[in-house]
Amino acid sequence: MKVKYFAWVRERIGKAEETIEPPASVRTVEDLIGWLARQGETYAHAFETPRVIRAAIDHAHVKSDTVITGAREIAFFPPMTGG
Amino acid sequence: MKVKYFAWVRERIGKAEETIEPPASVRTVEDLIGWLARQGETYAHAFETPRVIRAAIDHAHVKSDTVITGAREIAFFPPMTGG
Amino acid sequence: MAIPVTIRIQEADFDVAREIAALTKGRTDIGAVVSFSGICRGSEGDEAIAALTLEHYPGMAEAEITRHAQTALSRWPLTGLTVIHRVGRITPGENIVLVVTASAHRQAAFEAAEFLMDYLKANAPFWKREESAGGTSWIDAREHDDQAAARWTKS
Amino acid sequence: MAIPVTIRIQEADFDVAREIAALTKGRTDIGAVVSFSGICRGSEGDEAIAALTLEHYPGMAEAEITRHAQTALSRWPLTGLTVIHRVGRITPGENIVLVVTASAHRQAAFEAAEFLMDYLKANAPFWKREESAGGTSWIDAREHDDQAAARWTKS
Repeated sequence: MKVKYFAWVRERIGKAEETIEPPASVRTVEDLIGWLARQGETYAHAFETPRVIRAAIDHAHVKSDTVITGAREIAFFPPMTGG
Repeated sequence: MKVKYFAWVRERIGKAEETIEPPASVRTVEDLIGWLARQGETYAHAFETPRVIRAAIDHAHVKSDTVITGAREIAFFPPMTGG
Repeated sequence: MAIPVTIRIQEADFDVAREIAALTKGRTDIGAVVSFSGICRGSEGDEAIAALTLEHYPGMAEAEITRHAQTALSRWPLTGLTVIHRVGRITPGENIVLVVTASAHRQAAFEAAEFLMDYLKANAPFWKREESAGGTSWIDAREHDDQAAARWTKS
Repeated sequence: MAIPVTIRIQEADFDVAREIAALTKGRTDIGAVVSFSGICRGSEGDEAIAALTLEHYPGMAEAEITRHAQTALSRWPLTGLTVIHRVGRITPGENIVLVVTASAHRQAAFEAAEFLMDYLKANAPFWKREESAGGTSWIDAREHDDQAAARWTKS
């Protein structure tokens, strides 16, 4: 599964994207955030306040309880500030 | 007192402006419309439906019960259709 | 600093880009610019229109627009506004009216532009006569425009 | 006839007049065109800003804007719309975003433009980083923008 990071999430982790293989116990977006937060200091810093992290699966916004099964690309980013 | 006419009020009366001297009994805008309507056929036609006629005194919209004393210029016209 | 207000009634066409640039050039305090262009349509309902002729009340038209511009400035934190209303004969596809509002914030710019257009439609002394196959006739005022203007009245 | 929808994400600046002309040229069914230009301000609160850098999520940004454009087309009788969002480094006074809406009627053009801007602010995956004397920092999302977007949700 491909994961992408944007804005300060990207900066804190130090990479824009990577391919991950989380264990089967990671079912939802929330589970994945928890699992990523345990992958090292930079990840812990990026995901230290999970409630401000937004997620998208295959280019569509999703909620934290969305099941990630079948996702090709998951993205994590802070609240958007475009426009 | 100078009177100006616009749009179909002007067309029906056949002139854009004129100077009038209504009698002292003509106190309000409504009175003046009634008096003008009696000044001939073209005026009667222009003012045949007084409730659709709008008026302005010295470049400001006024209601039909406004007293005309002291007015330098009174204008009569249909509802506006600008913009 | 005085807030730039431009009000023009003219036969000539206007250039939206030039008017936006006039409000924004050299400034870094503007975050939002809204422009509204009103354009002559080629039909009204089922009837084809060959042209419109716009008549206005010189003096009062400028006074009314200025008064509403001042109301807009007092109600929204604008950094500038422009209103241009054309008069004379205008054919389908041509511009009729332009409102441009500038502000630090987008909501102020949007609301002020809508307010100015609603008031222009309902209160500014302009009248449209249309030319069609059936001859020429004065366009009737729409009840809807009075309602649109009334929504800005503070209750 | 398909309604023209133009969506572009680009580093280059845009030309408001050209985009308005692209929606209106040769047509006589358009009565109202609204443009909104979002511009980089030179300060945020008390702090001077040297520049913004805009990052976006390629692919998703286009998809989100397209989705909201389709919603706007289904909700208002538009004759065309254009959304252009710049990315990269932008200095104060420069354009950031453009929305242009065209319709037979002014209210549809105004409402659709506001709707699109509110949704872009709250939902389109763009992020602004600001450069100031104190270094660079990501701009925080404003609660206000979520509320502005929420007002368009049908209850």
